[in-house]
Amino acid sequence: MIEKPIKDYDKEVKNCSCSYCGNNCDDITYLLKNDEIVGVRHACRIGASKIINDQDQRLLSPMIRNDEGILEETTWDVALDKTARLLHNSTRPVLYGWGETSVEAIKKGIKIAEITGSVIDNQSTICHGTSIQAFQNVGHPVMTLGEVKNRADVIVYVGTNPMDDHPRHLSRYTTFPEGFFRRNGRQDRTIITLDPKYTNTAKVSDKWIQFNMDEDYLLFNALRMLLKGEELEEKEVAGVSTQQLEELIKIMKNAEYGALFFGLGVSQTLAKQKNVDVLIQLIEDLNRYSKWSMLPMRGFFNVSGFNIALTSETGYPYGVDFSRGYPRFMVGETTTIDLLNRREPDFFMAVSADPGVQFPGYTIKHLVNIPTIQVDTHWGPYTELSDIVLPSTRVGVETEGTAYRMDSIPLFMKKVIDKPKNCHSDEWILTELYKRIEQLKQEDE
Amino acid sequence: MEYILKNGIVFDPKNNVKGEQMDILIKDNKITDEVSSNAKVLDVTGKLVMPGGVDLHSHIAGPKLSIGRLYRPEDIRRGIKPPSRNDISGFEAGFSLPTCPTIGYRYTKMGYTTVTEAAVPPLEAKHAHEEINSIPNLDIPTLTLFGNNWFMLKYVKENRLDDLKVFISKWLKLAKGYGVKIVNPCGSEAWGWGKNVDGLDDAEPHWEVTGRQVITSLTRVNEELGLPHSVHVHTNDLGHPGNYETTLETFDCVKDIKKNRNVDRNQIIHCTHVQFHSYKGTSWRDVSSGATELIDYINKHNHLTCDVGQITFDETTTMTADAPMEYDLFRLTGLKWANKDIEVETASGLIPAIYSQHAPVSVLQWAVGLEFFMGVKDPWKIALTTDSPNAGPFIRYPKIISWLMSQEKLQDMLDNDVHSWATKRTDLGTYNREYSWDEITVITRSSPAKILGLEDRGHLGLNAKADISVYDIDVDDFDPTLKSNSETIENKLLNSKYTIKDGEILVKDAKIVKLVKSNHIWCNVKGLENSERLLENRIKPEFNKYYTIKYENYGVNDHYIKPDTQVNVEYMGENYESN
Amino acid sequence: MKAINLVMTRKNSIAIEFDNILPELLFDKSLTQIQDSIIYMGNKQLPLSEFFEVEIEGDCQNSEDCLINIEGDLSRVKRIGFAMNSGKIIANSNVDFHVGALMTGGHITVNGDAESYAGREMTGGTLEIKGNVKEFCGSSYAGEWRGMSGGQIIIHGNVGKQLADFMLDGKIHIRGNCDILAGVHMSGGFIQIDGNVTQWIGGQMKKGIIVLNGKIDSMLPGFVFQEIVHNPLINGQYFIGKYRLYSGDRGVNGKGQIWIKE
Amino acid sequence: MKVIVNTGTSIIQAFYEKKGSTLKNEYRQATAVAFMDLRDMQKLSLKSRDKIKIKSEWGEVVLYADVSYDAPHEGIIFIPKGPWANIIISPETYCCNVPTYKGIPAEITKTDEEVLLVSELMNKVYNKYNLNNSNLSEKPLYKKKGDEQ
Repeated sequence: MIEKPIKDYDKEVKNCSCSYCGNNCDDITYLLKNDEIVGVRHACRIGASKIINDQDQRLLSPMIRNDEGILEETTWDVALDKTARLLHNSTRPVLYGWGETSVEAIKKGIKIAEITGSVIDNQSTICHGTSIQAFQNVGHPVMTLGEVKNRADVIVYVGTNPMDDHPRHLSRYTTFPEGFFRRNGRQDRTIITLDPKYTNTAKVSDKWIQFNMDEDYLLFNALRMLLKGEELEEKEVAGVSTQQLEELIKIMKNAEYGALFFGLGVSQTLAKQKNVDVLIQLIEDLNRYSKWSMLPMRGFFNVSGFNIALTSETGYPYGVDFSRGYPRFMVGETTTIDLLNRREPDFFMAVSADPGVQFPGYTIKHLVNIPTIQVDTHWGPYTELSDIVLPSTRVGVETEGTAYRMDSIPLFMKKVIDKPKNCHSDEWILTELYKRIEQLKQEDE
Repeated sequence: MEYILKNGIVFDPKNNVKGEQMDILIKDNKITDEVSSNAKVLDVTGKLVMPGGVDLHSHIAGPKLSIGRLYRPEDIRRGIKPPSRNDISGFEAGFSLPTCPTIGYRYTKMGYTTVTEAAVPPLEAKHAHEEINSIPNLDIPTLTLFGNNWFMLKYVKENRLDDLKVFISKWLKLAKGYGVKIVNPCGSEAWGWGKNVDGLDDAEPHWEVTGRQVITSLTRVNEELGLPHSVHVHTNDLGHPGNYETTLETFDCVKDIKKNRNVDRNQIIHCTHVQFHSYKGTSWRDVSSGATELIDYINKHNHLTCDVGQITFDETTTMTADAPMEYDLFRLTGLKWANKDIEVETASGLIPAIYSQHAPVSVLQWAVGLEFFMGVKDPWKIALTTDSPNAGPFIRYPKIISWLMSQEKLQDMLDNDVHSWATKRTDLGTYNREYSWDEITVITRSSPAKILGLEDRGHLGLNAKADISVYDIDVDDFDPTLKSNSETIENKLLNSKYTIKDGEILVKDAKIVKLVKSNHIWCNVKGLENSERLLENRIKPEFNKYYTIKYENYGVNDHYIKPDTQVNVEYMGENYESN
Repeated sequence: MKAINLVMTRKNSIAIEFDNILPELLFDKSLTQIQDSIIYMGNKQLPLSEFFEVEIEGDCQNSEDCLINIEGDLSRVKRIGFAMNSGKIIANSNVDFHVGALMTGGHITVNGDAESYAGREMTGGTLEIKGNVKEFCGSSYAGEWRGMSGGQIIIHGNVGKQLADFMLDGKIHIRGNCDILAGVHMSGGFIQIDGNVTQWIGGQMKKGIIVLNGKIDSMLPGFVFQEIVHNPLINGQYFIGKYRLYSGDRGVNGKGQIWIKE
Repeated sequence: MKVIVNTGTSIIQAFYEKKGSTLKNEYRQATAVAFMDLRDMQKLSLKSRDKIKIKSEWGEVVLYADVSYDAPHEGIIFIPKGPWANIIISPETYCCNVPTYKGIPAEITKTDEEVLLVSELMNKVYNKYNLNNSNLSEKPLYKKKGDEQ
């Protein structure tokens, strides 16, 4: 996996935005030869793999399953008409995905959900949805990443491993770079990782605190008490010695600017949103003594953009049910996994997302019984379960569009190379679908 | 398209029309004095006709709204209204935090055509403009936050006002902003360390710059550039008992700065939501109104204007770039707190607020706001706002108007509805003023348009923008001073008979009949392009070091602001009015 | 007394919503009007008669004297008694989401299990469930910090996670066991649990009372043991036996009480 | 042997997933792996890349076994998220919309069965189109337009 420096290129395009994770690094240089991307500078390994991707696995033409169950190439008109009819005739449709497309496409998707009475949901439903629930219940003290770079002297990572999942987080935003008030970069900062696992992030931290899995709620509760100056009777909480906790809270309390990042290790474990809930309250309390902010480590490059676009349009961040013509949001009821587990949906479309990679097997089993549509760029597990495949283009490479970073900073992503001939952007596909559904609705009246 | 708006009772204060029955002629998007025989007649005989409403300070787009909606689903639920069958608008959602389309629907139905988004951090300006694209039917200028920007602080500290001038000129272009907004200058930067500044002369600990320096420097630069709007200031110490002194000092600190010769407005500083800045006392226990002193100052001076930020007794959401104040509120109420610090530029905070007519502090705040309406003699110095949604959502403007027009209604509230602090701790009970329709037109149309420097609206003169609202009120047969009519006023003003914008009928008989894309209004200074390029080259290395996005990806691309109105300003060097 | 008897004739995997089937909406309606009541199924709206056979017995003058009796497999019927204010509903089966949520008065009996969200943000009335209940029973809806504020919930079986989030007032009686995070953010009201609790009861609790007659594995560190009381009088009621009183949660300077039977 | 399974992202799995190579062997090699405590491997006399069958309440799947350097906990194994891990994780959300990706009780045994490629796995487990597994491979299977009917 060691890549040699690329020398054979004829064009550089600078300041491109990466389309991998919620870091949305916007300092990427694409190296082109004959209008193909042959190299990438500044990106991490995963980012680079997304930008120079596997072309022999690309979805290149619309396809529909034939009688033998084999996908067969067809025309856009046939595939779009069929999709529109299926969606129009369904009672409990679910439109899922959206984490890896542009806000412009997402907005079209929301319009389709509205006119068809669908549920529209994104990857928050399997990742930080629980964090959003906690924000809704107790508060939302966040920052942009530059605040951390410029000010933070204490940085805490909880239940997240950015060294693997958001590879440039430490080097570009938090730990290593020089900041306005942290001229010596790494030396001016204390990095603490709380994780049951000895992760690669723990390995580069000043302190690793290992706690028992599924006891996050207990741990943060104890920390709040210590912050209040209360004493703990217990010698050990969640597998961590009280002394270690006292030291931790002392560091946090004395920080000039503290930043806490948390990941799925917090939002997906036993107490789910209540883990985040009490963690938020810890941060709120810390602001009495010092300055603290927090941020969830969002995964896909535009998962945050979906939440923002959906709140702008409907008021709710994810899992919005339009079945009555107006938005409803009910965690556990109008959210994708729950609906599929209950075997309710009678239509399922995934846009720029692969449920085959992301959903539990039990959940996926319902996709066997209902019409399934894939709108994506690459062949994947979900293609193997899709009745209709609509090949799309890559945002930030072949298509321009807006994305929001994990800290909600908007970025406009460039189009650098041409799309494969018979692929279309998500925005185009959804606009075409919308038109066809409108047509069907008019015919009904 | 041509229209004759026939026989309405017209209020056009700028052109001295005070309730005359007359026809308004519209050709395309302008008011005209001649139309062809093809013109369509809209019979509005006897009905109340005003220029389209202008809101000079509201929070309708951008990151604060997004955070608010994301973390207050209970507010979204409260404002849910299914789409109606005989209206082309869709569903509504949100009460104090309406969704983008809902904002457009509600303002249009109230007869408003121009609404200012009052606080946009340049780093997230794309977001604000993207949201504006989802709000239908309005003209929207955005004010760009500068009051805690590091480049600004540096230039002020080093007294490099020439650089500051070029910086503002360039940054308005990047953010596609209309004017300069200052929020708790230096205080929001101090919040980067969990601190605040105390008053106008308390220096920010790192930068060693004071609010006074920031406000005076930006006012000087604003006037040198000749921007259509003056600096728009949210003064230090918002919401703290005793803050009226800071407010008074702020009013006074710019009075010797000369106004640019080319601008239409009278003021060089606009102080926003003064209600929140007008408290005497040392704590919420001994707090009382400081409005009388401030009103007196406003009445005696012409270099400033204000809007009120009137409390409306609702459960709403406060949101401001004054983040340390929001944390104070969180300490006070314990309700869920949201905060967002934005690198190099600003901070912001949010918290739900419950203003109750039984709670002494809410009632004091309510009465202070009304004191300004009652006490400021010249309505051209004041504008009706609720700092929506901070003191109340904008859909309460009609309710406020019903209070202003009826002493009987107001007295009844003082006697029967509200806590006694309204009369014991403020001077509200000493006023005896009733607003006329003419004065209402001034504070909701003409004055905000003039303060903003948008000369083409807020009036119905020849060639004015054809933005007109008509309400189903028979002016000559309707007594707005009667308490029994106050609900009617509210209902009629909430649901216009016609809202016409750019010569197009958007609302007819309280139903939205047309949806158009909102217009982004921004300010483009011409004549400094070379200096801007030089400054840009100097700034870039620093920018790329301290921001976390590249300078090249910072500005708002043109496609985010379609359609737009570019207000061009020719830079002419120092060009001041003589005193 | 008027009884409206509904017998399910068609079951769907897509859940239906029963918002419109309330005593206060139907007590003065004729048979056909009731049959035509709108039921929501996904993005469709259908008359009640598509799913239920309707029969009326007796008559009444006001909704208090109206009983709605529902038979059949109701495990995909959501919002039974949602926001109900008076009268009586008996559901003779398992029921789906939101039974009795936002109710302000009246009486609901479920002769079976209930899905999540039973009795959420209730302000009055009685909700009695004979079987088990899933998550968020008696809790507040997303974002709302003012949870259940009145009425009572009686559960004969076990309850799932996050019982009575943000409870302000009212009474909840659980005869069975209770999963994690009961009474989190509670700031008033009374919860009695006769069975066992795994852990994390009363986290971030400010006020209110929880009585636990069964066992608990461990208490959160925020709760401090106060005293042992014999036959204590709690919330106007005597509890027989030796009870350990804890107070907390100290993390929020809370004054909540948790009584645990020895 | 009884174990607790955690799933999550791994950098190599993410690399091939984002690259769009999920049908290929390299994705299988990176993703269909149970990272185990060395002591647990010894108990089952497993060498790196030996195959194990893992079975939970929700299903069973064959994976490669490998040594973990991050989770030195006996009885706990880590599987990168993906189509293989999905089969055994719990769909239960407890009304919080997120399924249970971590802390799944399961049982592992050594096996000689093959670790399937994505296309084979999806067909075998879900069997939506009743295809013949021998036709499936690393290469997408589809009919081009104009191919003989």
